[in-house]
Formats: sequence, C-alpha cells, structure tokens
Amino acid sequence: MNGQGLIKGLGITLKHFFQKEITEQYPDVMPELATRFRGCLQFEFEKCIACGICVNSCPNNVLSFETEKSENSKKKKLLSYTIDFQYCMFCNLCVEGCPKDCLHFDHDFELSTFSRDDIKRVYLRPAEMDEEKEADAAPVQDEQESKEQKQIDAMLKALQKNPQKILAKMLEQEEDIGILSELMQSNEKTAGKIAELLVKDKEKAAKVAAGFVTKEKKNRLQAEKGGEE
Amino acid sequence: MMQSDIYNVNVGPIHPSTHGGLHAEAVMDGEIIQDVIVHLGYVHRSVEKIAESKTYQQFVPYTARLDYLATNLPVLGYCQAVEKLLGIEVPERAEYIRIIMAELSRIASHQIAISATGIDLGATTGLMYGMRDRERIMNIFEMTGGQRLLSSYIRIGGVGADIPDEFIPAVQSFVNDIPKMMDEYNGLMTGNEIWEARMKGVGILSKEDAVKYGVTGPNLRASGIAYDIRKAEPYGIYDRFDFDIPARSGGDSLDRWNIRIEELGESGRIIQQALDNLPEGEVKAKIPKVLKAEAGTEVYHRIESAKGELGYYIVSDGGNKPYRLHVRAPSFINLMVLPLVCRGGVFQDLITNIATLDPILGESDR
Amino acid sequence: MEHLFTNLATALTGWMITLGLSPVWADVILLLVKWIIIITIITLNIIILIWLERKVSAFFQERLGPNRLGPFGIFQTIADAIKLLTKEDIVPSAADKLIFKTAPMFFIVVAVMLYTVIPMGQGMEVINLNIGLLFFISMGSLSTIALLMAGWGSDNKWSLMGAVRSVAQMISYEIPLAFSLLGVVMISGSLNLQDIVAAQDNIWFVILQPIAFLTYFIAATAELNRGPFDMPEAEQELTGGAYTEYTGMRWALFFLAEYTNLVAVSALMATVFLGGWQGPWLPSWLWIIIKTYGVILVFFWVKWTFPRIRMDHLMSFSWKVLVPVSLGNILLTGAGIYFCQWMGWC
Amino acid sequence: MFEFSAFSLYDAAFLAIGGVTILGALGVVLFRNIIYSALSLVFTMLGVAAIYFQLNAGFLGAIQILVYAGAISVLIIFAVMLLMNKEARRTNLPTTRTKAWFAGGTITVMMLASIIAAVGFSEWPKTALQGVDNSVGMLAELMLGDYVIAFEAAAILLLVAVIGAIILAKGVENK
Repeated sequence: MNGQGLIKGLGITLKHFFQKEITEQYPDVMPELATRFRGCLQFEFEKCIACGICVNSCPNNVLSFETEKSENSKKKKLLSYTIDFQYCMFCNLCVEGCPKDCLHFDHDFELSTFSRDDIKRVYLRPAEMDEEKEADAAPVQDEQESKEQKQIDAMLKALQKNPQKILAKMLEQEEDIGILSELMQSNEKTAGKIAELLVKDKEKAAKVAAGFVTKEKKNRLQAEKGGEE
Repeated sequence: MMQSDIYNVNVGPIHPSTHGGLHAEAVMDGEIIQDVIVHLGYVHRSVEKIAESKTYQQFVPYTARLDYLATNLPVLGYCQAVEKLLGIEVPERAEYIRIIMAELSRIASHQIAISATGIDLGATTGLMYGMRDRERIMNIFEMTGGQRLLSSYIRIGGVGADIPDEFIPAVQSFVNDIPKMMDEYNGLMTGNEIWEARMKGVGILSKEDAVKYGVTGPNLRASGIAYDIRKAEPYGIYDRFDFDIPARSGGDSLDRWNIRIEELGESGRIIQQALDNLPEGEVKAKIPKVLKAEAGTEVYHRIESAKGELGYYIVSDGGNKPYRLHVRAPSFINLMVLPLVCRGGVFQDLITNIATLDPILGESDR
Repeated sequence: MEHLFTNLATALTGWMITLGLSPVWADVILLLVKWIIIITIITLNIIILIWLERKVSAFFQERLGPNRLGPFGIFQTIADAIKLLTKEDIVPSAADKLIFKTAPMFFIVVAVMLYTVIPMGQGMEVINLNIGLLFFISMGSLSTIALLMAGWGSDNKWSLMGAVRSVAQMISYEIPLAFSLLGVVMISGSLNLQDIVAAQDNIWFVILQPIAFLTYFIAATAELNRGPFDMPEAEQELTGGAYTEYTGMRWALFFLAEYTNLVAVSALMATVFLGGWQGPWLPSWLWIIIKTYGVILVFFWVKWTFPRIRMDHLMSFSWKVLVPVSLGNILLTGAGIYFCQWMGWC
Repeated sequence: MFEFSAFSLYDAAFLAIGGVTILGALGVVLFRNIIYSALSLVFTMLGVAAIYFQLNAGFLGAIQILVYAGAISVLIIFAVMLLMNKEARRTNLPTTRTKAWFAGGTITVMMLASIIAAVGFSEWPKTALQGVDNSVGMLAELMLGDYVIAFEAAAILLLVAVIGAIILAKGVENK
C-alpha cells in the first residue's frame, strides 16, 4: 500500500518499454499459419463423385451441386458445384465427411470481396474432363440398366418435388401419404427405395410403402406414449 | 433537504464497456445508481430453435458461438450431453485432449475477463498484456482445430483430429509461463492502489443472494461458496485430476477479479497433469453417420464453463435432430444480479460490476 | 546559438524601424510575429506529441504503434489531421448551436494563452509579466468554462455528466496546484517566471521542494484531464464525456487544446521545478525543450500504466490529501526560510 | 514608453476591451436564455480583468480571472443548471410587473448619475502614473500587515460558510 503498488506497476510498464514488440506486420509480412489452418474452401472437380455427403453434412447450406445423368453411363455426371461462401462457418464437417477428399481448406484467409456475388464460388465442369471421358470410356455399360437408373433418378426427383401426386397412386388414405412423404424427406434411403420400386414393380412398391407407413405409425404411437408416461 | 431529479442513462446497447450488446438502463440520482434495468436480446439468434432443425452433428459448430470467448467449453458440454443421450463411449486419449482444450479455453476466457476489466477501468495496458498472452492459446487452437476462435474441434464421440506434433511443447511452454502472467497481472493491476480502491467493497454480492439468484461460477465462488461442478459432479475425467477450487468470502468486485486470476493457476495445474498422463490411442469413437436417439429420451448435462454452470437439456423424438434443446446459460443468470450489486453505488461502479460479473452476451441472449 | 532567436528578434525590430515604422508599431508587429511563431510551435509540437504518445503507449504495450506513413510512422498525425478536416461536421439538432460551436474555440484560445508567459529560453517569452505564474494559473482555470459549454451545448447526458465531473475535478485540483507552487514563490520571492528560473541557478527547486513537486505533478495531471484522472473523456464510462457529440475538426480542436495544455503545463513544470532553460553546454531554448519533453514522457508513462480513479475518490483525494499536504508544505517552507535566515544562510 | 497621440493604440485596445465588457454586461441582462446570460457574465469578468491588466494591476487582473471568471461563474452556471426549468430558451424573460420595472429603472438611473458625476467632478492626473513594480509585495504587506485582522476574519467567515454549505449539501443525519 501507500504507493508501492503504483510504483510496481510503473516498473512493469517500464520493463515492457524496452522489450521486443510482438506486433505482426501483416500486409508486409504474412503471418505464419498452422498447417491445419482453415482459410478458403477449395473443391477439386475431378475427384468428386457427387455423392452429396458434403451437402448433407453442412449445417448452413453452403454447398450445392447439379448433376446430369448421362445416357451411356450409370454414374451421375457432375455439372457444377457451388460454394456459397458467405454462409460458411469453417466447421470442417464437409471436409471430414467427404469420402474422396475432394474438399479442402487452403491457407488463403483474405476473403473479402467487393461485391457479394464474388463470394459465391461456382465450379463448372471443365471441358477437358468430358473429352477424356469420351476418348477413353467406350459405352460398355448395359444400356438397359442405365436407362432404368435414369428413370429411377427422374422418379426420385419427382417424388421429392411432388410426393402427394405420385404416392396417391399407391396409398389410399391421405394421412398415410403425409406420413410417408415426411418419412422420405427425413430419410433419403426410403425415398430411394420407393423410387426404385416404383420404376421396377409398382405392386411391390405399394406393399412396401404400406409397410413403411404402418411401421412409422407404430413408432409415433410409442413416442407419444413415452412422452405421456 | 435538497432533492435532485432522477434520470435514466442508457448504458448500451452501443457502449464501449458492456461487453457486447448489453443494454443496462441506469436509474440515477446524481452519480448514485438507484436501479439498473437490464435489457437483453440484442444478440438473440434463436440458437435453441436452430438446434431443432439441425442434426446432432450439424449443431456442434453453433454451440461454439454461445460463449465465443471460451469456445471449447460450450462445445464440450454439448458433445458430452449428446454422448450421454446416445450412450457413446469416448476414447481415453480424446478425453485427455478435451480436458486440455477445455482448460485452455477457460484460461482464454478468464484472460479476456481480466483484460476487459483492465480497459473498463482505464488500464489500457492491462488489456494489451492479457490479449498478448491469450494470443498464445489462440495459436494452440489454430494448430489443433484449424481455427483461432471458433475452432469446433471437439466432436461428438471424441475430437476432430489427433493433436499435431508441435502441440505438446506449445502447451507445455504456455503452462510454464502461467505463473509469470499471473504475477504481471497482479503487479500491474491487483496491487495497484487505484485499482483496489475502485474494486474493494464495490458490487457486493452476499452468499445468500448469490444462491437465491442461482449465480454460478467464479462469481459464486467469490461470494464464499466453493462450488465447482468439476468437483461436485465430475464430468468427463475430471475426477482424476488434483486441483483446488479458489474461493473468497467478500463477494465484491476485487474478490471476483482475484478468483479469476487464481483460476488461471488451477487450470494450469490441470493441463499439466493431463499432459503428463496423456495416453496413446484413438481420438474418436466409432459412431454411426446418422445419430438417432430413442424417441422420448431426454438428458440434462452440465459442465463448469468459464462463466458458471452451463447446462444442455436435450429431448429426442427419435429423429436425427433434437426435438427440443435448451441451454442453461450461466451469463444470463449471472447478469440478473447486476441491479442488485449496483444499487447504491456510483455510476463508475456499474462499469466495474459489468466487467467483474463477466457476462457474455452470445450466451445470455442465445 | 544561445542568442539565436533573441538576436533575430532584435534584428527584426531594427529592420522595421529603419523602414520608418514607429517603435510602438514595431513592438506590436514583433508581438504578432511571436504569436505566429508560438502557434506554429504549438502545432508542430502537437503533431509530434500525438505521434509520440501513440508510439510510446505502443512500446509500453509491446506493440509497434504507427509505422506505415513515413519513417517510423511520423506522418500518421498529418494523415489523421487531413481525415479530421475532411470529415462531416455534425451539429446535433437538439444542441445549443452557438454554445456548441464556440466551446472548442474558447478551449483552444485559453490553451494558447498559457504560452504568453512561459520563458522558452534566456529572454525568450512573449511578455515578461510580473505575475507570470499567477497569470498561468488563472488562464488555466478558464478551460473549465469551455468544457462546461461543450457539455451543456451538446444536450447529451454523457456530455453533461462529463462536463460536470471535469469541472468539479478541475476546480478542486486548482487549489492544490496553486498551493504547491506557493512554496517555490516563497523561496524565489517572485511570481515572475524569469526570476524563478534565475533563482534556480545553484539548485533546482525539485530538490528543495520535493513534496510540492509531487503534489503539483498530481494536480497538473488532474488539471490536464489525463489518465488516471481523465474524467471528462472516460471513454469506457462516459463514451467520451464532454466530447461525445463532437466530430471532425471541432473534436480535433479539443484534442489539440488538451495537448497544448499538456505542453504548457510540462513547460511550466520544467521552468518552476527543473531549472527552466538553465543547463550546461546546450543553448537555453534547447534545454527547456528537452526538459519539457522529459516531463511529458513521465505524463505518458503514468497515463498508460494506471487505471482510472473513481470520481468520489478523486474529489476526496484532492480535499483530504493534496490540499492539506500542500498547505503543510507551505508551512514547512516558511519554517525552512525562517530557519535559514536565523542561521544566516540566506 | 507609449507616445500619447490623440488616438493611440492604447486607446484602441481600451475601447475594444471596454466594448466587450459592456456588451457582456448587456448580454447578462438581455439574453432570454439564462445560460447565455451566465456565459456573458464570464466575458464581462474577463473584460474587467483585461482593464486591470491595462492599468498595470496585473495581480488584480489575474485574481479576477482565477476567482470570478474561472470559479465563481462556473458555480453560478452550476446553480443555474440545477435550478432551471426544462425550457432553456425562455428562462431569463423580462419581468412583466410594472413595479419591478420602476424600481429597476430608478436604481439604474441613480447609478448612472452617480458614475457620471464621479467621472465628471473628479480631478484626473494629467500625466501617466508610474506603474508599481512590485504590486504583489505591496498587497501582501497591506493584507498581512496593516489589515491582518480583517483578512483573517474574512478567512474565518469563508470557512464557516464552506462548512455550512457542506452541511446543507450533505444533510444532517437524523438520530
């Protein structure tokens, strides 16, 4: 007390006066970044198989892509891949989820742009990819199979777009249609299966759909009971 | 005798010392504060509602935004809550890494509290020293999680990736320097006569009031109750560590300030033990891609965050998203004592009290 | 070198008289020239000081400070000045426009008036006033009115609170400020600053009057509204206090005036306690500059180390500690002088 | 050292200072906003101080600035602010009572008459007086020598006033 603390404080600042400064000279000297530093999200078009895991894992709808079903190939053809960077939280979930390692963060952290449109990155299909494919890959796939696959995909799209209309062909009660469409929205597998069956065997599809609905109803009933208890 | 007018002064929502978008309306008679009305909600982002539309994994990055100064702590709390809900076992190594990251976050948060108190009371240099030391923690976060502030490194079932090689030396040197940092903060600020005069006896929160209001964390411990969830109800592997809970009895601003500085040392001790006992092995449990809890299950999990008891209450309806998620945010509850501790003090005490109660608005507004 | 400026002044007067001007007019013109020089020096000083404060505070905090514009960032202040000059001048619609606009001018005029009496070297001052020290103190007291005008004119609670606080503070600290200087006046037997400097021929008054030096330093810090007594600004509490509503150049005028006051008070401190322009080898005007800057650096050091004191503590510190201590110092000095005379030392 | 022509620089300075003083005094009376009146008072005080300086009474001038312009006027402004109505623009209106006009007018006329008489009937020295070199010393000798009892009595009176003010401001605790 009695000023000792004041003098001690003055001593500390004086000591620091002669110490080396720690300021980083940023635009002149770039900072040293850790290897894992997450700057800008980069996408490698060639590796992508358009599986959609990244899109599903993203919490903030940053990622989206467009695909096309080529006639002579079973595989989906990636047309474009969009990273709407303004919503990115740099959480790394997409990178961790990607099975083909085609997403990665680089060390570029200067992300500001003059207009909002520039933040969005759209990767278009490079032209040389198509040329290569046409040269190497002869149409060896079964035409029938690819056609079917295309039909399934179309059906799936239709299902997602307007489930009521298609499901009404199989299920009678409106309540059931609602349940099934909800189920499909939350679970892609269900939707895929129903779409596949709809193309191949309509009767079987109706049966399976009915099965799904009853199972879901049971689940809900149980959940309600559990809640009440 | 002489009667003066009562007038209201709006401290915030845009004010240099309200630590974010806090709006404290001070009802004043001259320089004496009659009452403080706390208006919250300027940083409301409906985090709890967002949780209902995200899968369990997708919500992890959002939790970091609750307490953005101690990012690993709210993430840890959420991940442990989900693990409790789903019954996921976390590998040993991941548990230790989590402890290290959580305690580093606690230190970072306390350093912000310390340096912010410094600048709120006019000791600008104090701010700079605290920030300088915190920068080392940020560097450690960057090398492990890839991001400096909102690293979202802790994941459900473990951590995002194994620690890099340079991690252990960096943490070790930081832990070794903690006593030096504490000496510096104490020398520059705590021992200073002006500092003591501004803090001693200011904003006294009695033991009874603290309990009544549900205050937790360093603010509660400053009021004389050595309650720490790490000891009272150990989560993770906290029961394996040897550390003390600093507690004071005065409940004034100086005690709250001193508790935070002492906790730096205790966190340093925990990190040291975790570093010494760090086992080898996996860092992430094998968990399914789609996490689903049984319908109707619910869980409440609480951890000792840098600000107090941070709890997550999750209800599941069987889907891959929480049916309801509630966050028990310590700052929100700690802020409620602000009018209580400010009444009768002078205007400058309001700033001191906000600083030493150390609220974080991301958490209290949610 | 020693008589560089005085010789220049004499030469200028002589030249004007040869041109056929009467000596009175020559005197008046010389006075004007002195004023212009003083204002130039003040402006230059402030440009350097603002840069210096930023640099010094940065070094205290292990930062680099301004370092982009020019060598060591020396042109930073000029860039800031250009920015401030080109900024929009906002006058709040509820403000009392006349008072709001005149307050900064009044403040800077009062600040510049302080330089009238400070001896910037041997025989270098604007007016060699008999009561120079008293004039300095009384002029310094006027800045309270400017602050009050600013606070009232802004029609803003923060501004008024800042103004009322700072006025209370400045009026309280004027008393120990004046009392602490009285000891020096008693020893030197004059209020003339040149006489006070001359009286320090053998020994500086900081050695004879250490208590007065300390009380003066503290009271001067409060008078200057510098940390730890920066009540009128108090960014963290009052969001800028009396200056809250000011923008652009009007705000900059307050800023300039504060630094002008800083230099004036430091120069007075160097004059009264640190031997003024006296010193070996170097010319007198260089000595006063060196001493003044030394004092200013200490002011910086204190500001960038200490937290802000609380208002009620500040007032009680003035009335309960500084005033009695400075009064005691006067008593002690009187006793000392009497003792000296009794012993026949002086 | 000044040459006294019919209209010298000295006179010009006096006229300017006197003008400021009188304008300030008029402002005190005529401004409708009492804050303006109070600030005008500051200018009046400064003008009077400047006249003191011009008359070589520097000590008096400095004290005038220090005490009246720097401190007393601030206290007046404080008091005005504390006791003022909400509407600042209409706080110093001329009174509507004829009696007050009559009383004020009488006092003004009497004051003016006496000042004019004093100026007119006084005998003014024809040469400039020698300025006092050590006015401070002389004042000190008078105050602490010849009139020391009066000086101390005034000091004690002021002290009592200060204590009274503190008690008024703080209030007496009820026991």
